[in-house]
Amino acid sequence: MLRAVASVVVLFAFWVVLSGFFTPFLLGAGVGSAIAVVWLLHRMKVADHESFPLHLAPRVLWYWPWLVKEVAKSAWDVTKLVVQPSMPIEPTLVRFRPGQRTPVGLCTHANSITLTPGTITVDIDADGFLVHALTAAGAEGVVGSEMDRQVSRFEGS
Amino acid sequence: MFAAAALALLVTISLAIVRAALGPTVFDRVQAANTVGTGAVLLLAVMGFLTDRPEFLDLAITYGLLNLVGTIAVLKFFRYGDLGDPGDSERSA
Amino acid sequence: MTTSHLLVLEVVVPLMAAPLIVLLRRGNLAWLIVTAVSVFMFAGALMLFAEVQRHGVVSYELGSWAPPWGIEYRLDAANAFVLVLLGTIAAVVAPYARKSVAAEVPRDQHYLFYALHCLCLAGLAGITVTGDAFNIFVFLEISSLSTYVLIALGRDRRALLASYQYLILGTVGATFFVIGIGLLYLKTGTLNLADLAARLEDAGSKRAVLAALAFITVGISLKLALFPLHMWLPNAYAYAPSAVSALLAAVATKVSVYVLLRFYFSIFGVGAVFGALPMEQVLLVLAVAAMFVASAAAIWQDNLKHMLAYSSLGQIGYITFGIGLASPTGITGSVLHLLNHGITKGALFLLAGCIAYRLHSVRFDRMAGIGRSMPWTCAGIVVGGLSLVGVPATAGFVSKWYLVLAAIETPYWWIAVLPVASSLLAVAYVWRFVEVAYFREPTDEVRALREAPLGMLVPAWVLVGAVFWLGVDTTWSVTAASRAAEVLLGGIR
Amino acid sequence: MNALSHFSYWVTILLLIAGLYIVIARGNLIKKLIGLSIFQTSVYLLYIAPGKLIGGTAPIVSAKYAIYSNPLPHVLILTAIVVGIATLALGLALVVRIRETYGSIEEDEIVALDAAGAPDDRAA
Amino acid sequence: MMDAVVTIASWVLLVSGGVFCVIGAVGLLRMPDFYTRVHAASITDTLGFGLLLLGMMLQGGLSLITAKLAIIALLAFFISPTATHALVKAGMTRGIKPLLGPRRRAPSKP
Amino acid sequence: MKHDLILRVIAKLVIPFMLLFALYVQFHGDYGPGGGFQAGVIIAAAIIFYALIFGLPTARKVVPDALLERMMAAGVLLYAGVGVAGLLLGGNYLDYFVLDRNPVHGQERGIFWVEAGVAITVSGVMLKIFYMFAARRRDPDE
Amino acid sequence: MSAEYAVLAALVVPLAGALLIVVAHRAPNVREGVTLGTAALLFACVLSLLPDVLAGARPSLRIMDLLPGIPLAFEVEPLGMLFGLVASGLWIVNSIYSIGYMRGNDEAHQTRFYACFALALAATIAVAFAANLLTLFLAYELLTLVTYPLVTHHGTPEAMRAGRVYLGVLLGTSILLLFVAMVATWSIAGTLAFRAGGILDGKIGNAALGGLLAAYMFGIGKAALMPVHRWLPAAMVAPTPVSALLHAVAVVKAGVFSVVKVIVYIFGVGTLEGLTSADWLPTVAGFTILAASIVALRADNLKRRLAYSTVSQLSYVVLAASMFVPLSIIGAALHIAAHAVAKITLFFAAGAIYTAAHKTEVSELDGIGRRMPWTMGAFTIGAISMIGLPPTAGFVSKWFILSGAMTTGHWVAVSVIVASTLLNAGYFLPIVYRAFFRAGTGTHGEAPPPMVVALVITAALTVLLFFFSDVPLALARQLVRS
Ligand code: NA
Ligand code: NA
Repeated sequence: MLRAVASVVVLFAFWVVLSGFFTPFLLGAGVGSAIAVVWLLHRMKVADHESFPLHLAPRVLWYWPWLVKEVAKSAWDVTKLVVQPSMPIEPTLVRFRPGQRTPVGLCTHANSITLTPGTITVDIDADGFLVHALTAAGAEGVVGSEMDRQVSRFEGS
Repeated sequence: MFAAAALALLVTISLAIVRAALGPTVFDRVQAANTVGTGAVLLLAVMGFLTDRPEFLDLAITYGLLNLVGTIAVLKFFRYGDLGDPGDSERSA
Repeated sequence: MTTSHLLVLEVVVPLMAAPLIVLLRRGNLAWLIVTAVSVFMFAGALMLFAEVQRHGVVSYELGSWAPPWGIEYRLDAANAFVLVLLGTIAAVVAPYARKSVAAEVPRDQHYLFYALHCLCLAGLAGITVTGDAFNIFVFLEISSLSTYVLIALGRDRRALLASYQYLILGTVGATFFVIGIGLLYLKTGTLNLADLAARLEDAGSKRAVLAALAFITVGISLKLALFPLHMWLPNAYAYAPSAVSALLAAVATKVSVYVLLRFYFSIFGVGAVFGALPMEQVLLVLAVAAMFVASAAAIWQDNLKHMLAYSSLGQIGYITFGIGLASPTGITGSVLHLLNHGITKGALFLLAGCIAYRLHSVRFDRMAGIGRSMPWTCAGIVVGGLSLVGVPATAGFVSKWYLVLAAIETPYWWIAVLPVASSLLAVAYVWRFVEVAYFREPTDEVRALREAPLGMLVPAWVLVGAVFWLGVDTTWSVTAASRAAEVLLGGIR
Repeated sequence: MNALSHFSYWVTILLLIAGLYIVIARGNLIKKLIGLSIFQTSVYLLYIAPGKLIGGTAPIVSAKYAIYSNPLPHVLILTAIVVGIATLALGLALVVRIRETYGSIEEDEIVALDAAGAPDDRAA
Repeated sequence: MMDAVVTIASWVLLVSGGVFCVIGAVGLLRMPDFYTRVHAASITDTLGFGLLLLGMMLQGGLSLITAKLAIIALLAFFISPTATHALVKAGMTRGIKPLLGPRRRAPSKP
Repeated sequence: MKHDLILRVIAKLVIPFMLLFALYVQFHGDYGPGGGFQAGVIIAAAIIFYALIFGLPTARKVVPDALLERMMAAGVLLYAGVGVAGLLLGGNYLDYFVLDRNPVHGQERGIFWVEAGVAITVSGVMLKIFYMFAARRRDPDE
Repeated sequence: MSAEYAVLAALVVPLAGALLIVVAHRAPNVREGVTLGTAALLFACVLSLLPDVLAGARPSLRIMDLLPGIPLAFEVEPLGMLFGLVASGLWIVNSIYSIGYMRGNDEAHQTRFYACFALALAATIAVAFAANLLTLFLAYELLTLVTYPLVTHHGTPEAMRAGRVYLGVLLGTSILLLFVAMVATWSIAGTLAFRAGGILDGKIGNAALGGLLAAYMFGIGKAALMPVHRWLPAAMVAPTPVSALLHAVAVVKAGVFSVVKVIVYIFGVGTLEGLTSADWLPTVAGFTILAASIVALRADNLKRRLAYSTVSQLSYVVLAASMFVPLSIIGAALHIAAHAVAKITLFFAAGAIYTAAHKTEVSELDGIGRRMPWTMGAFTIGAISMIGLPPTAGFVSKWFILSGAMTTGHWVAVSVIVASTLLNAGYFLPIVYRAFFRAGTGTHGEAPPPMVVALVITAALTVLLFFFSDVPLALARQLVRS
């Protein structure tokens, strides 16, 4: 129930950002919409901790800026590869075990890897992450990386 | 400058279309289409910004969301040959 | 409620009937609704026609927004004429459909069939009455999309590919059309037809306007299956359920002709269309090619519906011929032929459906001697065939008269020989049926056939009667057609 | 802006031609539909691209007529998109059924199958 | 003064964003196989689009427009890697073999 | 695909916002154009997304087939019915000014219901189409 | 009964007859009775109009507008009167003959046969009485269509082929040329009414008039001007009564009748007289006369010989009309009647020979005159009329035509007529010679009595028309005077 109320609140906040109007009708519609959506989510059985990982919200504030910096660095590296006429790449597949345990944590780590140009999480299975990297260095970089630690911190383990 | 940005986006889209045409695998094409789609989202945003009409940004968001669903659908189709498969038979993570 | 509300109801009633049918989901009830809707459309069309005769124009503002801000529905002598054709065919096809659909469409899809039928009617009515260019596109697509499904409901497996091919080419056509509209909109900032006409008057032959003209021409030509953009038509007509074939052949292409006429003569104006581009020559050449190539192809078809479909292509050539002549007489001929051929082909496809109903085939080699087992059906086909040839006292003669007259009135009068020469090909394909039906020994299969049920025969013969009537008493049709031509040429006032 | 609208104009034409080419040249029914969608996309671009349109300040041919607020172009685009999606969906549905019936989605193969005349011409 | 700085900064962001977009697209064409192309496309998706959005946000100031641009950015942030992952995973599942190991001269056809 | 962890997590995260965004678009239709249609598409897309990740049978339990057809029809009827209401109240078809004593309110009310009809129909149609395709297996060797 | 009703009756009676024939299809005797009754009634109706027409009245009937300004209307003028009388009168005789022929040969589809026959007569009367070109055209086309089932009566591949030629040539010429000419006439003159003196006078130039004339002359394919004559020999596959009435009287005469009507009432004799662009017409007609005669000379099949004889004789009418002088026009009108009675006699005889002896070739006719004296006697009378010798109708008409040609100095025409007379003699007299002066084998007698009666009647008429030619002559003179 509490989760439902929190979800309604979050969705309503989203509504307000989108709307920019504060007429009674539209605010009422916003509340109604948020409730309706939560009801439908309930029907879909997806209204669980995975869909609204609200507890992580504050940690986003330091994780995301760090990630943006990483992404920018990698993007610059890959850019250099692309524009070089010889394109000195060395595609590599690497498998490793990440440090996270929760689905949200794993997902964050995997997506962070993928978001970073030069590396892609191909698969997640019982043996860990399978990552495709554009260079051998990039492949080495994902194993036991700083990112792994940052995400684990973010996950709260 | 917005013109430059828009131009760059159009060039990006065009190049992606070339890749879509070249293929060779269907996944290359999907990737290219995805790039076209996100490019279009940005283009819409630029247009909306340019003309000071937030509706265009709504359109961009809409397009972005649809692009995601579309891409996933296509991938699922080519991966399983079926859009409705619950995937129970699949080896799980 | 005034008559002008009828104008919008011509579209809204079938449009609302479609979802209603889906909600009810009962085949028989659906048929009843379709029939009621069609009769309503017919009666409404007649009343509106009378109103237009009295007052010249019936205009209706959707949502009470005055044009050009809102969408306007607008009926004048030209589209009132088309609306009457639509209403007539609808009112005839609906009763016919009951038996025919029961035989040709799986039971659980009856409600779907009727819902789409209504939707198609709504689309066609919408194209006819709307005074907004983009609205034409919307209704064109509503009717087309429902048509694609209706065709695919045919029980022959080839209906699927036919529907697909029509979908591809129909969409290309509609897209060309909407590009043309877009160019006009860019140029003038309006979509209201009357407004467009007024603004383009001053446009002269600017490049964008000419491009728009070209796009619209190609787009509509695809929709009306003008040679050589006709590839979709024969199979679509041949493999669709019989009621759909009749509806398509009788009105769908005709409504597209109306759109072309409207754009050419009322909106772009004769000067722009025929002055700036050699449209005259292009249209005449294509028309003549259609008349000859398609009619010749009709001779070699081995099934009745295919033959009729190719014949339609040839007859569309006649209509285009009149448009290409671009004179009041020529347009009168085109408009007349639009009606006359619509009625004739409607009758013929309904009757072909009667044969399909009994024989489960319309192949000539299985129809030997069928004139004896199904005398009324075959007699009707012969009458319709004579109208295709243009034999006097049939509807086809009257329109041919005006087309030839229009050709003779031009400086290159000798082209008058072309349409009549091509009607000799019509003799050939019509006679093919006559010989098969009457002068071959019937097989045991054919001998065992009974005449088609009255529920199908009577509607078909209503149209056969109309073929006679329009061929003998031309006062109504010719007056209405010449007034339509006048209105079209006069621009939208 | 001029260069941009010119560019988008050319992209429109490119899409138009490319789409049409695919529709005509490909025998695969799905590819044809994709071509068709590309072709239709050119329309959306046509209605969006020239910035002139947006804001209801469409140029008019003659000064005689006052500018009034046009129906917004995005309504038109949106409608065109709806139509495009509906068409595509219907087309795909047809292809699915064609595949189930013929076991192929290559146009020439299907035509050949029909020419072979597997089922009798029932009903035609 | 402040305005001028913001304007110039946003211009720089827009132009460089555009450049990265194109570079990503070029990579999409140049890279030798499906998987490497996906990497190239990431440049467009991240740096290219990010800079463009940032440039626009700078111009937009504190407004509804900026809020919506931020939503678009967030959307991209979540969606882009997800789509990429799904794509690559599908490719792998359907048996598209990655080219592995060093290569200096990219063959044009993988 | 529900066993694909990334997709599952992201889907759960995105679907609620998608749905809410759809409703936002729906209710702001009169400030920007075409609200109902976009809303319908987005709602349908959200549910399609759900079906893609969690399987068609699951989605069918949430939004059954029969509901879809009714939605399609009801939406169109709603749309057209608003128009007829205008007609019955003495105006022209689609005349919303007559829907309330205050014409502006009448207009708003009319558009609201029309957009609602559009949204319902569009989402119904799109889902119907999706169900139709999703229910058919593709040949594995293609 | 007022004249207007008589006109209406003349049109309705055969239609109603056709309907009754279909209704009575199970009772052959009733069916044939209906045919005879209808024929008699029709003749009575037509005959009742004669006094009025002779007195100068023009009974007319306007039904409705077919096209704005062009009504479906009928008006009985002298030429139409003459044609109507000939056609309806000979139908009675022909019906008697048909009964004998159809039963004697055990033909199938007799109901269709009689019904189409009645319809054909309705169309013929409509052609005869048409008040304007459009009405005439309508009736003309109708005549083609309803006679098609008669031509293809036997349904054999040969018959079907012949039917295609029949339909192709007749519909082809009428649609391609006659129709266009008619529309052009409307476009030029603004009317299509048959008017004394024509409707085109002074409205277009010499060349255009010539072109239009050509379109009409070849467009009226039923007049069988070469090269559009092919349908006529082809139609000979039909049962002989069809060949007799339709392809010696109704259909072909509808053709030359239309030619005369067009020349007299559309162009106007005065308009065409001295028109250089019309000079070709006598030449073509003359060529047709000679060429068809030569073909007839070489034909062994009797009906084929008769058919080419018809082609040749029809061009007499065209030739006569194309001299554009009163005397020859009178000759043309008379020849329509004269040739009708004579040619029907010849066909009757051919049918009787076929029925009685199953012979179709001229070379098989040795000595047949002795076994079938009545038949061959009648044949001889018909042949004499064809050659144009007294005391037969053919002499009268040929006399007028020849006089016309001489007064205008049409020496080519004169020599054509003379040459063709010799040719006619060349292909008819050998038959008579064979029949009566060669020995033959065979045990058969005459054909069934109805046939013999019929051919005796027509032979008698051929002779009677020589002695009592005042009615046709009076009508023909009126035609010229008006
Ligand atoms: Na990456
Ligand atoms: Na990426």
